[in-house]
Amino acid sequence: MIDPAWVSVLSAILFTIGLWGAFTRKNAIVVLMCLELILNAANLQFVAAAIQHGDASGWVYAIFAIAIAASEVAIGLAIFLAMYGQHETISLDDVNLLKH
Amino acid sequence: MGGTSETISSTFIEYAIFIVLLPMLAFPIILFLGHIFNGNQTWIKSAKEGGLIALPIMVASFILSMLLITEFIGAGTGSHHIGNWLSFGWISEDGMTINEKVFGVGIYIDHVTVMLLFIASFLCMLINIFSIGYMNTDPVNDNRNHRFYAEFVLFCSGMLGMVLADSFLWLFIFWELMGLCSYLLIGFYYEKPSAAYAAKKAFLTTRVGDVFLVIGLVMLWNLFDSLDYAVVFNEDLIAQVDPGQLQLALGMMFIGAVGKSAQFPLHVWLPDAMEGPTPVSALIHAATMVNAGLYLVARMFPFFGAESMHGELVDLAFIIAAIGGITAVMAAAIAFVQDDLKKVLAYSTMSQLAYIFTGLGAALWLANTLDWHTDDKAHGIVVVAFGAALFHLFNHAMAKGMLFMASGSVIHEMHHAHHDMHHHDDHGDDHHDDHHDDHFDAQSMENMGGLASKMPITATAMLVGSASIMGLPLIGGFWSKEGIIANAWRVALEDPRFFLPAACVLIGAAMTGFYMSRMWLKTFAGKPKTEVAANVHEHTPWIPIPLVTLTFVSLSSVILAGMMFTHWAGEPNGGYAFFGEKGMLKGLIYEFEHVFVNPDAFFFVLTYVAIFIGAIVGPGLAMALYGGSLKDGEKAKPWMQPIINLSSRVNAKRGFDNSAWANSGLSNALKERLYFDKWYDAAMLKLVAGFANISAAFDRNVVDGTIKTIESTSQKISTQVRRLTTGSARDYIMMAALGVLVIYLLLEVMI
Amino acid sequence: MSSHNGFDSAMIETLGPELTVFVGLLLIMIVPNLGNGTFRIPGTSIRLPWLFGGTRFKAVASPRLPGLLAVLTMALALFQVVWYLLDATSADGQDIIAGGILIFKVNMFSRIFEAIFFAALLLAAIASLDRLPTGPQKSDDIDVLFNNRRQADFYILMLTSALGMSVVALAQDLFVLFVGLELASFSTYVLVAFHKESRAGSEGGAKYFIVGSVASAVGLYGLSMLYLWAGSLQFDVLATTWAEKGATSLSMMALGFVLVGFAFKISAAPFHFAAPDAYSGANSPVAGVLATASKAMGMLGLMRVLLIITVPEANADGSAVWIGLLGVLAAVTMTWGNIAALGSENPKRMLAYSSVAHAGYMLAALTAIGAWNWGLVDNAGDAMDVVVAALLFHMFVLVFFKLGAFLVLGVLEMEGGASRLSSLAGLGKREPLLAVAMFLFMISLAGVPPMAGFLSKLLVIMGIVEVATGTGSLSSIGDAHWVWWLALLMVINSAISMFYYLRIGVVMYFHEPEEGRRGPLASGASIRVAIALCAIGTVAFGLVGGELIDLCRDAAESLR
Amino acid sequence: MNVDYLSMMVILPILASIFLLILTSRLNAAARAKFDAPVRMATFIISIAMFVVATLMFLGEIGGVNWESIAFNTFEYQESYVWIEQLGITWTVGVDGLSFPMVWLTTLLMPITIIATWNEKSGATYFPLMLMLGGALIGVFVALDMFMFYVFWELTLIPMFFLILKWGGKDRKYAAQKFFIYTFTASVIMLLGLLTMYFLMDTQTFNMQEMVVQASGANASGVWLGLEVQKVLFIMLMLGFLVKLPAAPFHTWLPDAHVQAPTGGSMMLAGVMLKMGAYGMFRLPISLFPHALEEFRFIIMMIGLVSLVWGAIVCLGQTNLKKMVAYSSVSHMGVILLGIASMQPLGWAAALFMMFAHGIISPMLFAVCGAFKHHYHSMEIGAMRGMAKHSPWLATSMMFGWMASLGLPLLAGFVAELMLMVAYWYAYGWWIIFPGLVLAITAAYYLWSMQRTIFEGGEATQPPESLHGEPVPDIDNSEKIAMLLLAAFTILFGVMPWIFLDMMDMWTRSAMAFLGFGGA
Repeated sequence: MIDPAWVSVLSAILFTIGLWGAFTRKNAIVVLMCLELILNAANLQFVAAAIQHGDASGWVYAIFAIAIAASEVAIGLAIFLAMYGQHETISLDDVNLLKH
Repeated sequence: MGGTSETISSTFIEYAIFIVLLPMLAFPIILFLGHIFNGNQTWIKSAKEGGLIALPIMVASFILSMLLITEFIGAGTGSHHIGNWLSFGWISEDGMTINEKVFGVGIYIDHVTVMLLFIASFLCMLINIFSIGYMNTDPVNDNRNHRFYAEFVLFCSGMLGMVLADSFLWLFIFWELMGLCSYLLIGFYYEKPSAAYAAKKAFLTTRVGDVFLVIGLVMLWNLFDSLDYAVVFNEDLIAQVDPGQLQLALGMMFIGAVGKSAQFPLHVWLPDAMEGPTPVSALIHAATMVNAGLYLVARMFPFFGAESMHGELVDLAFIIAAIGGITAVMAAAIAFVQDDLKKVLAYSTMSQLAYIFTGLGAALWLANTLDWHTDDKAHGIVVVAFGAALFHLFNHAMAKGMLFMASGSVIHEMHHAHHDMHHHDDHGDDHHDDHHDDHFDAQSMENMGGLASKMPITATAMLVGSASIMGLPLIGGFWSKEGIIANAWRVALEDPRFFLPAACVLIGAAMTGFYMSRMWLKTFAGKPKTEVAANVHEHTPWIPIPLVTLTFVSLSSVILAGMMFTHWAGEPNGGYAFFGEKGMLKGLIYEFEHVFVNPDAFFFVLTYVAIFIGAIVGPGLAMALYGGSLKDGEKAKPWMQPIINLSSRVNAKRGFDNSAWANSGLSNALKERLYFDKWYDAAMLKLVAGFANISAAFDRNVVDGTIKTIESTSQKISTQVRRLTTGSARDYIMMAALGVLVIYLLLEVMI
Repeated sequence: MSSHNGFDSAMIETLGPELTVFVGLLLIMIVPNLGNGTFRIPGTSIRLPWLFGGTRFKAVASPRLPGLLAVLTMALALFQVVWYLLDATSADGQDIIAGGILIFKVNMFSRIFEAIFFAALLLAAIASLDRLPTGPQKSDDIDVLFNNRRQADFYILMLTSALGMSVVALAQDLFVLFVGLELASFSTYVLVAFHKESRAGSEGGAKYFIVGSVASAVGLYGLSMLYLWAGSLQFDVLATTWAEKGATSLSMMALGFVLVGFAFKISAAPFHFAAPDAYSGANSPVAGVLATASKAMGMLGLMRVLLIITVPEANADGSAVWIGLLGVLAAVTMTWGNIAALGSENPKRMLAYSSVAHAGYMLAALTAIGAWNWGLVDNAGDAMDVVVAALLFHMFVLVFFKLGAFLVLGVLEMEGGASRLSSLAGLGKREPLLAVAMFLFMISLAGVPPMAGFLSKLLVIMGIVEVATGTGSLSSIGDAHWVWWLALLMVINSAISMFYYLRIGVVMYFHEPEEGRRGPLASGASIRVAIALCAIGTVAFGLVGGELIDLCRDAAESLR
Repeated sequence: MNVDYLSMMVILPILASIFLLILTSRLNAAARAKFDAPVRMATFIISIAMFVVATLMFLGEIGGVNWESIAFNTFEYQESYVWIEQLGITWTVGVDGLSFPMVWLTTLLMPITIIATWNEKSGATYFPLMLMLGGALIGVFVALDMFMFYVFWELTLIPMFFLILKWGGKDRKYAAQKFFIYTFTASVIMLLGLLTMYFLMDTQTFNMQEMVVQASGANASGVWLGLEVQKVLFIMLMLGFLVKLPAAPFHTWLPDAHVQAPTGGSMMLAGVMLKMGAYGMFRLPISLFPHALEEFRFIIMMIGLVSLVWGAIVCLGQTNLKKMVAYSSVSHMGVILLGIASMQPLGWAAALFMMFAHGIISPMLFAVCGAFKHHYHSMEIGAMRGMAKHSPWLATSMMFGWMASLGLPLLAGFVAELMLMVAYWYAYGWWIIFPGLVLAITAAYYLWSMQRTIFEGGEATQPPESLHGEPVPDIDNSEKIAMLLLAAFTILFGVMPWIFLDMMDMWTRSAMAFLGFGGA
C-alpha cells in the first residue's frame, strides 16, 4: 500500500493550492471550491493518519468534516445568493461597500 | 565697650506695637466708611472724608512714639519679643540633626530707631494736617479722599513698623508695604495715563532692588540662621562669619536700599513719582519712605563696627559712598534745568539722600578700619561721622518735607487763582472737567514769580527750607552737611578711592546752592510771569500749621547741634546722655569751635571752601541769572525783602546771558534726564517684551505644537492603517494567509 | 469526579443548560406552526386534528412568540449555569464519556464561559424583541406569517449558536470543540447576513463567511496534522504526547494552523479584517454578540490549546514555546486596533477596531501565562491562576459594556442608521439616560475607574506584572521578564484609546443632532431594559467585583 | 458614637450629586430651569456643612486631634473597610499634616465657588457636578489605599470634563479632551508603576501606610529594590504627578483648560486639582523612594526652575487675562518642585504652604477673570480700562489678588516664597538668581496688566465693543462676597501662617527624619 507520508504530501499540496486559490480568485464560487480543497486536504490527512495510527476516530473525524463542508457550502451559497440579490455580482473584489 | 550695649527695661515698649497697629486698623475702617458714606455731606464737611479720622490716629501714634522716645533717647537699646511668626525644621550642616528655627516678631529700639521714629511719626502727623487743607479743598479729589486717607494711614503704619521692627525680615515686610502704598498713592489719579505709568515704574524699579534685598536677607539668614537684630548684631556670632560672604550679603541688601532711596542707577522712578498728590510727594517721596534705604544701610553699622570684621568691609563702604557721590552730582545737575517746581525738589531729594549715603559710607569705612572699640579718639570720630549722616537725614527730612508742602501750597494757590480767574462767572460741578481740559501748568516755575509778597508764610518756609538744604551757616543742614563733607575727605586722605565721592559732595554743595536759590528766586522773586501768578492769595486753611512748625524745627537745628545731636544719634552703644555731658551752652561752644576753628589745617580750609562755594558761589550765580525785584509797590516780609533786593542788584550788575549754555547739548541731555529713562524704557519694551512675545509664540507653536503634531500624525497614520481594510474579501484572505505564514515562521524560530 | 457513560438521568441533570437550549430550539421550530390542521384517515371522513398547518392559532401566530421563547430558554439556561457556579455543593467536574472517549467535561471553567455566552445572547435576544420584524411590512397575513418565520429563523440561529458555543465550552476533544465552533460560526455567519434586504448586511455576511471559513478550514487542516502527529485529538492525550515528544516541527506547524482558526474568532491582527465589515453590516445586537460571546469562544479555544495541550516546558527558561509568537501578535493587535479606531468615523467600525484592541490585551495576558513558570515566579501556579482569572473576568464584564455600547447604537439604528459618528449627535439632549449609559460604556472600555472595564484591565495588568516581576527583590527593571513591556504598551494603548472613546461623549453631548433627528428616540422598552442591565452590570462589577473575581479564580483553578 | 466623617465627606456629596442629576435628567429644559434655585441651595447647604465639619475637625471639636503633633505616616480619623478583599483592596481613609490642609481647603473653596458662580446658567446640572468634583477631590486627599486613591484620582476628571465641556468657552471641546487625555495618559503610566511596585513589596498591600513602612524598612536594610528599579518606578510615578502639577514641558494643557473652563471650574482646577499633583508626589514617590529622590533632586530642581521662569516669561507675552493667570499658576507650581528639590524641611514646608496659599489666591484670580469676562464679555487685557472708575469692587479685588499673587508680604503667598528662598539658597546657592528674576518678572506682568485695566481712561473710557454700548456694570453681590471671603483668608494666612504651617512643619520634619535625611 502507499506510504501515508505521500498522502500527507498530497494533502499538503492540496492545501497550498486551496489557500492560494482562495485569495487569488475573484469569483466567490471558485473561492468556495478552493475552500473545499482545503477541507478535503484535511480529510485526506485524517484518513491517512487514522490508517497510520490504526485508530478509528480518524474516520469519524473525516466523515464529520465532510458533513461540515457540505453545510458550509450550503450556507455559503445562500449568503452569496443574497449578496448577488443586492449587488448583482459575486466577484469578491467588486463587493466593497464597507471598507476603511 | 563692644557691641553689647546696656539694654534698659521699658514700660511703654509693650505698647509700642500699637504705634503700628492703630493706623493699620484705621485703613479698612476709613476705606469702608468712605465707601458707604461716599458723597454724604456730613462725611465731607465734618469728617473731611476721613481726614479727621486719620488725624487723631496719627496724633495718638505720635504721642506713643514720643513716650517711647523720651525713654530711650540717648539711653540705650531695648527690645520686646512679641512672638514667633514662623517656625520650621532645618537640617544642620553636618546633616545629622534637624533643629527648630524661627522667624520672630518684635520691637527693637536703639538710637537709630529713636531718630527715625521721631521723624516718621512727627511728619506723618504734620502732613496729615496739611493734606486736610490741601486735598479736601481741591474739587478734583471730591468723593475719593477717603481712598487717599486710607492709603495714607496704611503707609504710615508701614513706615513706623519698618522703623520699630526687630529683625531685617520685618523691616523688609513693612518696606514692601510702603512700596505698595507708594504705588497706590502715585496712581491716585488713576485716570491719568502718566500717573498709571509712573506708579508702575516706581513699583517695578523698587521691586528690582527688593529682589536683591531678599537675596541678601536670605544670604544673611544662612550666615546667622537668624535675621533678628539681637542675634545678627552679636559680636561673637559675627566673629564666626566669613567676611567675604557677609560683604556679599550686605552688598545685595544695599542694592535694595539703592532702589528704595532712588540712587543711581535705580533713580528713574522718583521724578515721575511726583504724579502723586503733593502731600504724598512730601511724605513718601521726600521725608520718610525714601529714607528707608538709608535706614537699612545705617542698620548695617554693627557689622562694620565689629572688631572681627576689621578692615574687611571697606570695599562695600566705598561702593556706598561712591554711589552716593555720583548720584549727588548727577541729580543736582539735572535739577539745574527743571522748570517744574516739584521736579526740582525731587532731584534735590535724590541729591541730598546721596549726601547721606556718602556720609554713611564714610562713617562705615571709619568704623570698619579704626579700632574705635578701644581708642577713645577714634571712637569719637566714628560716632561723629555716623551721627553727622543721621543728623543730615533728620535735617533733610524736616526741610524737604516742609519744602514740598510749601510747593504744594504754591501750586494749590496757583490752581485756585487760575480757577477763579477763568470761572468767576460759573460755579458748579464742572470743576471736575475743566481741571483736565485746560493746559495751564500750575507747577511750572515759568508761570510763577514774585509770589514772595503774596504768600509770606509759604515764601518764608521755602526760604528756610532751601537754606537748610543748601547748608547756609547755622541753619538746618549746615551742621550735618559740613560733617559729611569733612568725613568724606577724612577718609579720602586714608583711602585714595574716596577722592571721588569726596570731590562729588564738595562740588555738590555748590550745585545745591545754585539750584535751590534758582528755585526760590524763580518762584518768589522777580515780576509775576503770568497774570495768574499776579492774583495768587494765601487763604487755604490747615496748610500754614505744618509750614510754620517745620520752619521753626529747621531753624532750631543749631540748638540740636548744641545738644550734641551727632553724638547721641551716632553713639551706637547709647549711653550718651540726651543733653550731652556738657550741657547746652558748652555743647554749642564745642560745636562752634569744632566747625569754624578746626585745629587741623586741612579741615579748617575745607570748611571755609565748602561754606564759600555752597553759600556764596552757588546762590550768587543763581541771583545773577534769575534774580529780580518784585512788582512795583509790593513788598515782601522784612526778612525776605533784603534778599530780593540783593538778587536784583546782583542780577543787574553781574547779569550775563546764559542762553548759549542753556541751548547746549549738555543742558538738553540734562533736560532728558541724561537719557536714563529712555534707555530703560527701550530695554523694557524692545528686549524684555520682545523676548516675552517670542517665548509666548514658542510655547504656543513648539511646545504645544509638538503635542498637536503627534495628535494629527496619529490621525494620519490611522487613516493609512484603515486603508489596508480595502473592502475586498480577497485581500482579507491574503492577509490571513500571510498571517499564517508569519505564525508558521515565528513558531519555527521558537524551536 | 463523577462521570456519565451514555444517556442517563444524571447526565440530563448535568447537561441541564445545554438540553434546555436544545428543547427551546425544538419549541421555536414547532410552536409557531401549530394550527388547526387536521388529518383525514384515508377512506374515511374522520379528520384527526394534528395541529400542523391550517390556520394558526392566535396565540402562536404572534410574531413576538419566538423571541419570547428564545429569551425564556436563554434565561433558563443562564439561570442553571449561574446556579451551578454559585452552588458550592455541586461536585465540580463531571465527565461525559461517549464511545469510551471523553467528550465533555463540566466544570467551573466551562460553566463560566457558558455563563458569558448565555448572558450575551440573552441580552441580545431581549434587545432584538423590538427590532424585528424587519423587512417589508404589508399588513396581510402572508407577510405576518413571513415575518413570523423571520422571527423564528433569527432566534433559532441564536439558539444554535448558543448550543455551538456551549459545546466548545464543554468539549474535551479538540475535534468536538471544532465541530461546536463551526456550528456557532455558521449560525453567526447567517445572523450577520440576516438583514439580507440591505446591501451592507449581505456584503458583511459574505465577507465574514468567506474569511471565517478559510480560517476555520486552515484550522481544520491544522487539526488533521495534529492528529497525524499525536494519533488522537483528546486533550489529555495531546498534552501527554506534547510532554513526551516536545515541540517538533510538525507539531509546531499544526499548532500554528490551529491558532489561525481561533485567531480569526478573536479577530486578532492580521485576521481581523473582516470583523469591522461584519460589525457594520450586521445589526447591532448581533455585532455585539460577535464582539463578546464569539470572541470569548475564540479565547476559550486558544486557552484550551495553548494552556492544556502545550504545557509550557519547551523553552530553556521554562516559558512556553509560543510565547514569542503571542507576544508579537498581542503587540501588533492592540496597537493596530487602537490606531485604526482613532480616526474612524463610523461608530460601529470604531467599536469593532476597539474590540480588536481588546483582543490584543487578552493576547498579552495569554503571553504572560506563557511565562508563568520562568525563573522569577516562585509560586508559578498562582501566577497562572491570577492571569486566567483576570482574563475570565475581563471577558465576562466585557459582555456588559461592549454589548451595551452596541445596543445603544441599536436604538439609533431603529431610528434609521448608526453608521456615522454624527448619528450620535445630540443624544445627551434627546435621551439623557441613554447618553449617560453610552458614556459609562465608553469610559469603561477605556478603563476609567470605577467602571468594570477599569477593574478588568487592572486585573490583567496586575497579572502580567506579577508574572513579569515576580514577587521579591528586583535589581533592575531590565531583569524583569519582557512581558512587562507588554504591560507598558498596554497602558499606553489604553491612553491612546481615550481619544476616540471621549470623542463619542463629546459628540453625544455637544453636537447638534442631524437633520430630522430631533426629540426622543423611537420607543423600544425591551432594548432599553437590556441597556439598563448592561449599565448596571458595568458599574456594579466595577465597584464590587469581588465575588465575580472569586468565581473566576475557582474557574481558573479547575482549568489546571 | 463614632461617625466616620471623612468617608461621609467623600461619599455624601457624590451620592447627593448623582441623585440630583438623575432627579432632573428626565426633565425638559424649561422644567429643569425651575430646579436651578433649589438644587443650588441644596448643594450650597451640603458644602457649607462639609466646611463646618472640616473646621470643627481642625478646631479639635470633633475627635480632639492635636494637629501639631501628627508625625509622618501616622493618620487621624483613620477608618478602614474591606472593599474588594480578593485583591486586598480596602476603603481606608485618614488625614495627616500633609492632607488635612488640602481637605480643609477643598471644603472651603466649594461653598465659595458656588457663591462666586451663584447665577451660573443651567445650575441644576452645574452645581451637582461641582459637588461631585468636591467629593472626588476630598477622596483623593483622604485615600490611604492605593486603589482608592487612583479611583478618585480618575474620578475627578469626569465632572471637570463636563464642567469644561458644557459651560466652557468656544474651544471647550478641544480643551476638555486635551485636559482629560493628558491627565489620563500620565496616570495610566503611574498606575503601571504603582502595580509594579505593589508586587515588589515583601507583602503585597495597597495600603499606603504599610507600603511606606515596608519601603523604609527595606531601604534601611539595603535589600528590597535595586536603585535602578527605584529610579524607574520613581520616574513613572512622578510623571503622572508632574503632568497634573503641571510642570514644563507638560504644562500646555493648563492654559487651554483654564481659558475655556467656566469660572467655577477654573477656581477648583487651579485651587485644588493642581495640588493633587504635588500632594501625590509627597504621598507616594517621595515617601517611598527617598534614594531615587536624592538621585534626581537636581533634575527635579531644573524642571521646577524651567516651569518657574518659563511660565513667568510667557505670562509677560500674554494678551489674554485668563491665559496670563493660568501661566502664572504654572510658574507658581514650579516653586513647589524647587521646594522639594531643596531637601530641607523648610523647603518642603514651603512647598506645602505654597500648595495651600496658591489654593486660596488663585481661585481669587480666576474669580476676577471670570467676573471680567462675565461683565465685559472679553478677556483681552486693555479691552476695558479705568475699571477703578466704574467698577471699584472689581478693580480692588483684582489689585488685591494680583498683589497677593506677586508675593506681597502679609499675604499668604509671601510666606511660601520667603521660606523657599531661604531653603533654596542653602541648597543651590547662586541659582537663586532665577527665582529672584521671576519675582521681578511676575511683578512686571501683573503691574503691566493692571496699568491697562484698572488705571487709565476715567471718563475718557469707552466701554469695549463687546459691551454693545450697555452701561458698564460692577460685579454683583454674590461675586463681592466671594472676593471678600477669599481676600479675608488670604490676609488671615498671610498674617498668621502658623495656623496650618505648624502641622505642615511637623509633617515635613518627621518625614525628613523618617526618610533618613538629616538623621533622626
